[in-house]
Amino acid sequence: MATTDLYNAEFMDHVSHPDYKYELEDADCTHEGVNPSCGDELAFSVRFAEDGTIGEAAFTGHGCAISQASADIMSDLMIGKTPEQARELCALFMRMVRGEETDEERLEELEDGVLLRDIAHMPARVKCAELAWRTLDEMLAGREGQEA
Amino acid sequence: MATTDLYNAEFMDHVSHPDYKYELEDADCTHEGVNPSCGDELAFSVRFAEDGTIGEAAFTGHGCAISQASADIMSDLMIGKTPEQARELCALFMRMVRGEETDEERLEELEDGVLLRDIAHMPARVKCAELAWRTLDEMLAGREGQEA
Amino acid sequence: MDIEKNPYRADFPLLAGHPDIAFLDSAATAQRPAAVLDAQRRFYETMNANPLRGLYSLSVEATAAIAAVRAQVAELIGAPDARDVVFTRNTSESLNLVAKSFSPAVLKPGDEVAITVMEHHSNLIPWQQACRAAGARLVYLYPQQDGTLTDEEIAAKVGPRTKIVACAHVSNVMGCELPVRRLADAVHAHGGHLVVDAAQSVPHMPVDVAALGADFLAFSGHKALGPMGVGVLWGRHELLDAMEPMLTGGEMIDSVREQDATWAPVPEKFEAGTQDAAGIYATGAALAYLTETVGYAAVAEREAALVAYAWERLAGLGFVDLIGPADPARHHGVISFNVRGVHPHDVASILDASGVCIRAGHHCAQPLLAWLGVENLACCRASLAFYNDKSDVDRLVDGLTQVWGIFHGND
Amino acid sequence: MDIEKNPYRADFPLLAGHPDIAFLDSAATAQRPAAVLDAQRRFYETMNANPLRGLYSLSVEATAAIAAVRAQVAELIGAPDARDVVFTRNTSESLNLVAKSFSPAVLKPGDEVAITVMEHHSNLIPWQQACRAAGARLVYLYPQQDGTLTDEEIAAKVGPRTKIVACAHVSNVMGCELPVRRLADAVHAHGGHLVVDAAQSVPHMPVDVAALGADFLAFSGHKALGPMGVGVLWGRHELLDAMEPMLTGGEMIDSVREQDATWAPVPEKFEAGTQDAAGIYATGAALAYLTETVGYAAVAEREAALVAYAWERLAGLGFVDLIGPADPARHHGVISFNVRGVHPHDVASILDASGVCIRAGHHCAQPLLAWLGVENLACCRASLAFYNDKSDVDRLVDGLTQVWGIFHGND
Ligand SMILES: Cc1ncc(COP(=O)(O)O)c(C=O)c1O
Ligand SMILES: Cc1ncc(COP(=O)(O)O)c(C=O)c1O
Repeated sequence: MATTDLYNAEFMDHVSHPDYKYELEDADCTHEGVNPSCGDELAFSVRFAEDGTIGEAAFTGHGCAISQASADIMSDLMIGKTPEQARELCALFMRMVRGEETDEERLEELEDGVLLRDIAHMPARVKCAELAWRTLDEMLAGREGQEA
Repeated sequence: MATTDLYNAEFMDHVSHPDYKYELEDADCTHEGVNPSCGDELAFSVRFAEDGTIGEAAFTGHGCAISQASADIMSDLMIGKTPEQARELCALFMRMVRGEETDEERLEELEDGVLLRDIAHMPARVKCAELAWRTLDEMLAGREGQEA
Repeated sequence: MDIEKNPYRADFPLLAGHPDIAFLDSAATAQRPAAVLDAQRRFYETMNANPLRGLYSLSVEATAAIAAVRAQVAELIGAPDARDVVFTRNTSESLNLVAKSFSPAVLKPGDEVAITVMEHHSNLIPWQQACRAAGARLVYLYPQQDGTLTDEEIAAKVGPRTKIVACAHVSNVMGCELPVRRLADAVHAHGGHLVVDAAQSVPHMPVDVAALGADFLAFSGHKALGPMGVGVLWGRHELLDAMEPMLTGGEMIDSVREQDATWAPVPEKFEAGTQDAAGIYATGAALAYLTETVGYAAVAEREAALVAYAWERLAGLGFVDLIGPADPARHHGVISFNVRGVHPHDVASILDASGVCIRAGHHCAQPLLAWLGVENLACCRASLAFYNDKSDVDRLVDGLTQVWGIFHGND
Repeated sequence: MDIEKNPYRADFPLLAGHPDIAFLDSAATAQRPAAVLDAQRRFYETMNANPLRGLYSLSVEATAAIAAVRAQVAELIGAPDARDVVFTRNTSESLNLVAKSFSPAVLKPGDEVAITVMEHHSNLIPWQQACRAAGARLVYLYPQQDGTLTDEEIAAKVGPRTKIVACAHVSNVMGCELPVRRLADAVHAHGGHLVVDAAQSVPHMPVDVAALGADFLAFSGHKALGPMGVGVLWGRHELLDAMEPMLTGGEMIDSVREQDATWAPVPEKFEAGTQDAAGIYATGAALAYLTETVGYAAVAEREAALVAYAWERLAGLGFVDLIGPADPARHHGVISFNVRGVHPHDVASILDASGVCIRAGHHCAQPLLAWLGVENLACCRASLAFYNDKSDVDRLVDGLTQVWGIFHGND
């Protein structure tokens, strides 16, 4: 079983010392996500750069290690990405944790996100891993809707 | 299995040629019994002799062979019995078909009633066999109540 | 189709272990192949845990096993989305759920629910109750004596006031298929909804919710080779989504506070408390055996041959009154009849003595038997499955001859 | 009591077949001894038929088998009459049945239902619903932090307006017994009724409805070594007799006409449709194993020793916060706790990797966890049964040490 592999030093570093867990003062967008059945709560904030890419990303909230590490990893990955690229990465991540995408090369795009690959064998934890990505994806989808 | 033994010539004679299935004109008491789940319906009538014993007994209605034969057998048995004796026989019969009484000697009191002894192995038919006896017992219990 | 040979009997432990039994009561509950009993046991031996809430592997496996059967059922009945398959205890509970949780939202005083007089009590009393609660009227469609529902009858009974039509796909007494599609079109034309009781069709024929035009569909696993204790309710997603749960408690919530609670999404919303996960898993094995190991084509061919043979032999006896369509091809496994002048309970008891198991009584269809004018509100029913063979029918016929002899031998 | 030895493990196929697993989630669902799995299979292999309506021997045997288990359950819980034992799917359905079919007759606007904040959602949401429907108030009894319900609290909350008190016999989170008898006396003094949720007590201790003063009592077979899919509701006869059925359909009627129906007597009135006869039969085998093969005395002694050992070891870890009574003797198999600073879901996932099965989450008791002020509204729960042994506890402790190491190893 791969569970203890999941909770390895690299992963735990995102939990214990998250780089992106703080209140983003001048956020352009903030969006909240919850997993009612787990009690996980997350608020994800983004500031866009002038070229429209994500300039800064941060989150607050509480939850299990998986949801926290996942949020930290995602924040790091998203900086410099256009909203379209970001949403594609969200989709890719969700396919990975549901076991629908296993192609190593494609998964490399997720950078540290692959630390959560074993979630595919832990269906009960998929929701925890997805929370941040689902929240970001909803935020960006909402923004597209507004602009259109 | 004893079922076909049950439907033997003696038993079938009570079904095909019942002696007591007729409308009793000058009845002292008539009481109706039904088995709602089977659709069996029976009306049992009694005329008392001057000494208080059952002088004449008859029934009408419809139902399965077991309920019909049982009514005919019971009618025959009851003639000349006091109400108390009749109720005791009803109780004995019900104990027999429920398998609670197996003592041959006691059961002999039921005369042709013992033809229905195998009902004890056919729990689904107990209600059919009991219908007449339950009806008579209720009638006599009601009469006691009135007199008291 | 060679109905002397029986390639299936050996798969069914009860039948294999009781060569003396002719089991002709599959419409009440089917026999189970060893594959189903093995699956049920395997669940308890290898993944026994309470599904849904556990985070450890056993529980996760149990959850995945149930999800797989949900998907399998969805595919079986042509449901577009496995989430809309709700597990219940039996058809009765499924139909109660619709009557209790869907009706209140659509039934107003003066509205009508239309059902056929051929319905099983489980697709009848819940509508009596729903109509009473809403002040609506329960309207009956009556077939011809052979079970046919005419277009005129449908047009006369399904109209603008009809909010719900509920009908059996196959009658458990008449044995015939009902014109579900025509009922669907009729009720949909007026903006109403169709509830299909597929308890007697799923064991015998492919069922497709889209082709039938069903808005809800119910069936029981135990009549389709599965274990007792598992039923299915499928419903159109937006209808299920808008419904309140019938039962509340563990596993069906999103969050609970002291004075209020919010519900989990469909289907969990309707599955309060610990489900029979092992039974659901074994139901998957049953449906796989039915549709893959045997296959509906073989089921239909074999059952048609058995029914045709039985029909001919019963009709030939001369003292048996057959009920339902005159054409045996219209009977899906079910043949109801009476032995002239003999109470069905006596028929069943005498047949039992020679190991022939049929059912006798009202078959949970008292209004139908009253309408048919059957004496004693009762009849006999022999119901066949693909695991029966010619010898079962022959033993039935011999038994009936014996019954006749006992009752009329000295006439 | 030698908890190193385990004379029971071999009786449980899942445990015997998985020496790598420490199963500590029996409060969710128990493991089943082979005797239970054998019984379930035996039913299908030797008397499989739809009970109640059949007249042939198989069906009669099935009916008799169910009647025997009804009598067995009545004896188990000290019920004076087996007829008052209703079979349901699970505790949740049993409690819904009381809330839906009994409440309407006794609850008027302004009346009160009192429950404890320790209730499982299945003994909580149905009362929210019943109160809403009746315009009644749902009142909570709050224990002390250790689970104790004081006489003052009972006197303050149970009064002349209280028509129903519903409470768990043993809490599935705190692990302690509730003062059921005192609650019975309090509510009876005002003419109200007591509903007991015995889901967590029947697996561990003798339960007697008269001694408890219960008017209704519910439990699940699957937590007491039985198969999933069978629950029990016992009620006082005159109360059951006066209640309307919750579900209607086949097998629960006396007679049905097109526009109305009359009900069969208790208990059939409450058992619509085909029941899980095989499951009920196997539940009989489970209760026989529990109370005769093992016996409540042995169960209690062994569980007490296991809990005491586990309590001491967990307390000794220094980073585990234990929930509920400080005295392990008051815990009936259940130990809830948190690892300081670690989310319970992570604890469960990491333990799972070494084959230790515990449960983490809200345990269907969100109001309790909110009231306890537990972070994330979640905790871990290890629940023990007599078939556990010292090694299971040791593995739990090793696993928790590993969890602590992962989360705080480099602090
Ligand atoms: C105290 C208590 N009540 C009720 C239940 C519900 O039992 P079931 O899921 O079998 O309906 C449980 C078990 O989860 C429980 O622990
Ligand atoms: C047509 C029909 N509907 C409903 C039912 C009820 O099924 P269950 O007893 O499994 O709820 C039956 C079977 O008895 C049936 O034949």
